[in-house]
Amino acid sequence: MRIGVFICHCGSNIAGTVDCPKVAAKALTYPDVVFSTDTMYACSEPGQDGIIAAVKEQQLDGVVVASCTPRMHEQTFRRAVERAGLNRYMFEMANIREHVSWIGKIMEDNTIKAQELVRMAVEKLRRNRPLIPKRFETVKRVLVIGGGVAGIQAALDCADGGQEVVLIEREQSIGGKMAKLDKTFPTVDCSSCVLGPKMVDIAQHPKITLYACAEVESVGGYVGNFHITIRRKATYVDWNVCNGCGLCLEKCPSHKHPDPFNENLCTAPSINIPFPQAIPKKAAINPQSCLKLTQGKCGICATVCPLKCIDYEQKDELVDVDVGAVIVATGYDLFDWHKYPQYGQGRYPDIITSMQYERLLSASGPTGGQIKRPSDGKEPKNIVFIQCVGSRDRSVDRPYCSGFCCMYTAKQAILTKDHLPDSQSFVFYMDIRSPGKLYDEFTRRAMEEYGAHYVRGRVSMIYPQDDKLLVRGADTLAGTQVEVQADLVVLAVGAEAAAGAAQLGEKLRVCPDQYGFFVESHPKLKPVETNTAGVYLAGACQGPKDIPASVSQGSAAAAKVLGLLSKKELESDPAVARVNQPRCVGCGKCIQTCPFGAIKEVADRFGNPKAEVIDTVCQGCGICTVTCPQGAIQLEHFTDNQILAEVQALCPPKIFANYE
Amino acid sequence: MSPQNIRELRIVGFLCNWCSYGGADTAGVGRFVQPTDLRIIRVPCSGRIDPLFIVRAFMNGADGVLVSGCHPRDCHYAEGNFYARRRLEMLKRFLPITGIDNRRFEYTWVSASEGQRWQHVVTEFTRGIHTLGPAPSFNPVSETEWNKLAVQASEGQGCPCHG
Amino acid sequence: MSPLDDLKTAIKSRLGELDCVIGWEQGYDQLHATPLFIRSEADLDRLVIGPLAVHNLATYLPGLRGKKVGIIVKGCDSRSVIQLLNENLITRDDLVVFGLCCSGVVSHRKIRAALPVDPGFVEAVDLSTDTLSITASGQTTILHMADIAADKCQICQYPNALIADVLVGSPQESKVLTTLACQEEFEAKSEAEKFAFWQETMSRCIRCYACRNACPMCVCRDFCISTSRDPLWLGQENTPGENMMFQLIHVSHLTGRCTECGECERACPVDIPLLLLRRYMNKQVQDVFEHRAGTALEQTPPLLTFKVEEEGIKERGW
Amino acid sequence: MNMNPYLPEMATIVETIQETHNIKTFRVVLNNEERMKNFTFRPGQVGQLSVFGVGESTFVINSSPTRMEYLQFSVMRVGEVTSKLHQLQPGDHIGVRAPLGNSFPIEALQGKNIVFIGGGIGMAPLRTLFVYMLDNRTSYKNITLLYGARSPADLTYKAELPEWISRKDVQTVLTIDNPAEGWEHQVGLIPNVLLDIAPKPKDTFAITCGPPIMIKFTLQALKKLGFEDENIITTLEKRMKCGVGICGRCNIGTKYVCLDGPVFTYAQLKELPSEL
Amino acid sequence: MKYITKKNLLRLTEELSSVYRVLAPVAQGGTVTFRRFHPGMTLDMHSRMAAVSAKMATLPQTESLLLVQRVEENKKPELTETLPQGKTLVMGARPCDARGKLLLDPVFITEKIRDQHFIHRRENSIFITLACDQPETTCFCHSVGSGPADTAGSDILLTLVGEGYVAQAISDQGQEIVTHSFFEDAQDRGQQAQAKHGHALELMGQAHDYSSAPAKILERFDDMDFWEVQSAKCISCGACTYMCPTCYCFNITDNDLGLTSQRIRTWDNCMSHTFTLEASGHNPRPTKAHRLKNRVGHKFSYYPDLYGGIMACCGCGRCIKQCPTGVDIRQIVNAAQEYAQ
Repeated sequence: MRIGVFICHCGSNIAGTVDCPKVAAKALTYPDVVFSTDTMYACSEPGQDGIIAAVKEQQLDGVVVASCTPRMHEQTFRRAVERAGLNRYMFEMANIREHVSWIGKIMEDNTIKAQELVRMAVEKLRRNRPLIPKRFETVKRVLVIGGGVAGIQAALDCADGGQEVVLIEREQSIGGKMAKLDKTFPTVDCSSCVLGPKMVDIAQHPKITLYACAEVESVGGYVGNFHITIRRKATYVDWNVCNGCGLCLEKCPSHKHPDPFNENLCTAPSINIPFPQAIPKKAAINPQSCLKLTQGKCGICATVCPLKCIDYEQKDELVDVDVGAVIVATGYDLFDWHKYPQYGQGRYPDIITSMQYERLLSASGPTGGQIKRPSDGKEPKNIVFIQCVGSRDRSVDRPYCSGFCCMYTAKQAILTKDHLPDSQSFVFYMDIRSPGKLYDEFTRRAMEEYGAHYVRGRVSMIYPQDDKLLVRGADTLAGTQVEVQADLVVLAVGAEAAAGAAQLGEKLRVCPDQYGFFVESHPKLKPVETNTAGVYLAGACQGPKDIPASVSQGSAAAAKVLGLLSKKELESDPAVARVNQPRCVGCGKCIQTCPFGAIKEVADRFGNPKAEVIDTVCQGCGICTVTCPQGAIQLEHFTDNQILAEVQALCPPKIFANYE
Repeated sequence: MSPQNIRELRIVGFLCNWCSYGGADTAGVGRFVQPTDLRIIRVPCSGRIDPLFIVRAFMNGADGVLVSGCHPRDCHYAEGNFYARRRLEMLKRFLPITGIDNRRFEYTWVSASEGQRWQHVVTEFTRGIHTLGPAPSFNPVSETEWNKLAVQASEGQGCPCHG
Repeated sequence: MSPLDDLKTAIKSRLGELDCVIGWEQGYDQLHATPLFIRSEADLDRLVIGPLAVHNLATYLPGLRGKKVGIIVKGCDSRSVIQLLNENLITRDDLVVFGLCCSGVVSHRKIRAALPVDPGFVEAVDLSTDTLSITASGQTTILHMADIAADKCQICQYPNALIADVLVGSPQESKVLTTLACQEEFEAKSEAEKFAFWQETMSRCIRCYACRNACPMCVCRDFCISTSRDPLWLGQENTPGENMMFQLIHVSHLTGRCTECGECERACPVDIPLLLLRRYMNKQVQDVFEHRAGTALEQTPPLLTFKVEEEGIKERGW
Repeated sequence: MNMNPYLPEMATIVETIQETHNIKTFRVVLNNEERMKNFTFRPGQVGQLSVFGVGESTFVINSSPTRMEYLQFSVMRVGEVTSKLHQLQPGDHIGVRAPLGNSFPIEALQGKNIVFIGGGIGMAPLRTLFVYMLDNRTSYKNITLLYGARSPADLTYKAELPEWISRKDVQTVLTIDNPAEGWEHQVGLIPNVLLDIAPKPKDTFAITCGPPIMIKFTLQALKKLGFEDENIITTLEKRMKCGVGICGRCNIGTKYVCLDGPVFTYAQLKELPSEL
Repeated sequence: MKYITKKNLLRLTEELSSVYRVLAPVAQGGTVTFRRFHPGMTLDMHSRMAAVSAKMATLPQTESLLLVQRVEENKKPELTETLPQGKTLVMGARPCDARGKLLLDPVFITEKIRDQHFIHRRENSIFITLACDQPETTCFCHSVGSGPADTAGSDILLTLVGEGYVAQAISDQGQEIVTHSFFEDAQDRGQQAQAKHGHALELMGQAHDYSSAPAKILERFDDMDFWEVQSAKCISCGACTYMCPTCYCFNITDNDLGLTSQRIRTWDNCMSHTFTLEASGHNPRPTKAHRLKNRVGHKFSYYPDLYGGIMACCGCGRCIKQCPTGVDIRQIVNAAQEYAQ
């Protein structure tokens, strides 16, 4: 075997604390290494060309690159060696940047460590063998989970791209958070006017199947061939028949349940259509409050329904769909501000969230667009907005910035002035974060044209004084205490991971980050991919985002899916488990432990039971390899011998000249 | 193999690709300075880590072995770390009977975002191994040690059940 | 009728449908039994049971897969049969189990230690209920069964076959659950002492793999990773380190599967106390998973399954 | 030989030929020029090739003693050593222990008709004798070569086949199991083609090597054609380690393939216990 | 004839251990094995026959055949022959051990092949043998041409008389050793020793006649039913072969240590499936019946056929005594000899 070794300086990122030429010189003494050099940027075009040239000139049949983490550039270099005519698995990487040069200060130690990591990679490579991927067909259908604006955009783009789409939404209507908004920043155009047509497109698109009141029950299969089971929750209304006439809503005698669409500012009937523009526009019964379902009496809706589509006996229904790709667009939840003691924890009705305020502003909201404070219905005069409620605050484990609160607060201050010209808005803020197109101009308008009074500082206390709320805080710019007598306090609550994201993540094998948002494959280069092939992210489920960003990501995810499904066949990763049949005793332990059902029992030509791996289902975790006591099932590219060679390179056994 | 740096001990790490290897990368990206003793072997999943790899490392003279995978429930392969936890726990508990100090072996969970946690784990573990010092070699390393072993053996300070 | 006669009658009635029935007969001297493969009624005459019938015959079962066989098992042996069934390594339908109610077997090592001369010189053996009288080199020694019983018998929890198509003899009582003094004594040693002990002990191992091949749960047998090149886990050189590595492979592969029948230790021609390792591992399995291999059908070996929340495993914080 | 029988000589690969998808031919020369110059062997003898760190494996020397620029071995990739061998390139070093074992009875064959019947990789041991006879053509009477493989792609020594076919002083018959596009030679299983050619048994030795199933039916065909057991010669393959008749692997009863073989007449084989 | 007290024998052993690599029976953990002896250790010559034979004196369980080191500059592998060094002395071998050693000679040293490693050890080893007082139930050395006081292969034969040993020098090297001042004249103890020898042989009873075994075993070669019955209780381990003084089958493996690799020779076990397993997966001895046939056949048929009728067995009985399942090679050979259609 002829191995070439390339030690990357990564500018000074590596060379600053690792003696790269020395590492390269040492590598030349390793077994089977016939060529070794150091290079400024191995990943750059000249760097890759150098590798390709060396492969050809030196007739290399294996390449080791010592540079950054393989999680960054393994694919890059694999493609490079492939261009040079080698199999992509005849390549190994030694991570001497993230694991060496960036974490160790002493050049000598780093250099030795780099040498050993290269040695390890060489020993692994010596035991590699070319692996050829298998090809398989894909299902031309996409599942989009979540019908917020990101999911809507992704679904429409996929459908317009010619793929069938199944869109599922947990709530009764698609639209998500955006449907609740009055206006959007920085254009101050009507949210439902922007979103509404898109929602209608979803309903009307021939390639889109929409399931509202539905959730993912289970996920099987793999990229190109996922098997999804969807749970359609009982709505007690036959949606095939219901035409959304709304008669039942009017007649429903049970009206006491808070209306979640209106952020619990008012109540809703027990059979309801959440808002006039709802898609699908179908009624559904809330089983918690319906008198018929809770107490067994009433049944008025069934009587009044002209289409007789009420069905109190309806059960959840499971629907199976096969899809080739999945887009996760499950959005976010708003931070629960009750965690803060200083905001009264719900004792004062006139402290509301920004989303509740949106509903007060909205013409289709509970007040018909009149700003009335919840306690007494009076129009407020002094309105205090408090930013960063549940953002940038370690004390509540939300150290991140939710990104959009500065902007919507500015928007709400502007709208307040529009609605109530005599009002005065106060905004308590930490910093103004407005780095978008026309965003900073917008916040300035709020201050300068609409006279919102911005106070840089945090609010320490709110307590009632007569029928007002006394808001006490600091003005850190002036260095003084500030007190404002507010009629209404609006908390600009931040975003947090959606409830249920963790469970969905488990099913889809997408990891949540420490705050519960889904982790993308690479923060810069693969922002919509996940570590599970065929599963993509769109919108705020990946991290807080405003509307334009969510829509962009929806389109980006759709583009990824369209790219994936545009191929007639996909290649399976050949780094999967392989059974050495003569060694297999057919005990089935591997079958028992495989999380993917990727191993089946077959009979050999003598009728003995043997294990066999289904290549396309195997994900390459290697649980089976450890389970098999006789080492008969080996994970390709991570075989026992390959890993043992690495162990041995690090912990070399002693040679005895004499064993007696 | 280069002569071993005296200041360093031989510590082998087995890290799953998706979480802990990423966590170690994150620590690198964050320039979180760590002791340099540890050498990391990348495996796809902690479920790929055969406890015998660790035993092999010890028998070949490793002073410490550190395993890290995704936090329970966060396994990229759904269940790998659950199996790993059982296997590794049994190894950890078993080691004392062999005379290998089981403080030389640890397993833990570090996610791809937990760069600081990784720095902490590496620093603490390395410190622990340095406290324990170099591991004894199972095979006698010199003629004198072979002799000592033979004499010891004949004195039969053997098993309590067999005299 | 004695249990032996009962047993012979039972076997006789089933022999026709079976390839063979595995039992014991007298071996090369009166002190030693040896496995007997009963294929005819004539063979049946040679059948013996009792404290000298030490072998766990379940070891033979995986190798006889596909044949219909009968097997005589003691309580401890029956655990191996159950474990093999649980691991799908043998087929219940192909098996007829003749279970014994066992009052314990001897340890040949203890006999050797107790006799004034090597038992290789044995001339006559006389067996009574609780004594064994051995004449060797002209000297007769009377040994009490309690003193020469195998370690496993002194703490036996399962004297009666747990699985049997035919159970003979009168059921015996389980011993009080306790640990062996020698085990405790060894475990109490310091790490350095234990390390040194294994170093010196493994230096006399000849890696003949008798421990492995005698083990009823070592079913890889011909494809054991200790003699393969792919995977290459073990060098062939006979050093204490590689010998120990082999034992650790053995223990590791038996985690949660070992039925503690003691065949490994009994088979060892150089008397390595292998059960020190096995018992300790089994104790850990018991502590963490509350699992004892081969005590019930339909058990899953603990390493082939998991719980999301492991009550038995305490996560160490950092 | 009064030297250490386990000590290989260092040799360098000078050329490799990828014969089929899993057969590769290696041409090697001993590093010690003197030794290479004085190296002698008889057709049929084998050599142990070492890939250091991996192990040794036995292969017949399939070059002819009449052409000593290099020693040639053809290796089918089946196990650890052969896989590593396949990774080697010209310039790489291996160890060679050769010659080992017995050889074809070239003296007894003089003045006789010879029929070679080779299948697949079994052509390797025949090649050495075949080339040897071509180089000493006058010492032998009619020479027939019947060489078959599963498909044209599975034929080894493709570079030499045209020359063999074109030679007037030997009859070369090639066959493949199933018809293939562009194939101009025979189609059919070797034993059947052999019966078609029907060589006369008188004064004729049949020399055959190939996969066991082919050997079995070829022997039947030869018997049908009237060949005597003593006039049928074949070579055996066994797992060998020491190559010098000690380690205890390759014996069939009292015969050690590495020492008493690999060349046996059918008559000798019949004497041996059946443990192949 | 000389005489040496037990105490002096220990002192002699200690002294010899500075010149020789001394292998001596040592008790450890309830067993007795031959081990490298160092001053400070105690001998256990009598309690029982050592579990493992003294075979390792001439054929160690592991020995380095060669080292291959890659030179850094040109990467050319360079071979180093690792021939054994020094001299070995076996103290307290039994006559069967000494005879076992002799049986390897015609295999390792032939006209064509001379195994240098073996020859070096063979020429540089001394056996001080202890005559047996009494046979164990598994002993049958007298049936294979040896006996409890066989001197073949020994340099000195010791016989326990009183609190010491009568020492009979057999070879020149033995003669040289008994000139040491630890030895005194045996006087009439010589006769006592002779008497003991006779008595021990008497105790062994009638010898079995194995002369028909080679032919009879070969007759059974293709009778797999016979071998399956005979091998039924065998568990295919290597205890018998590794204990045996005359089993010499070995394996050669390479250890790849990167820049260096080592080729070692280790005892191998013909009862193991992997012994004859070929890379293709084919195995000419696929079952334990095939393998036991080869083992028994080798000792009682092939070897005697090749080497003038001598059985490749010294009758020590270790394979019987140490077999985990009590497989008795005597019974198997008998069965073949007495086989009736």
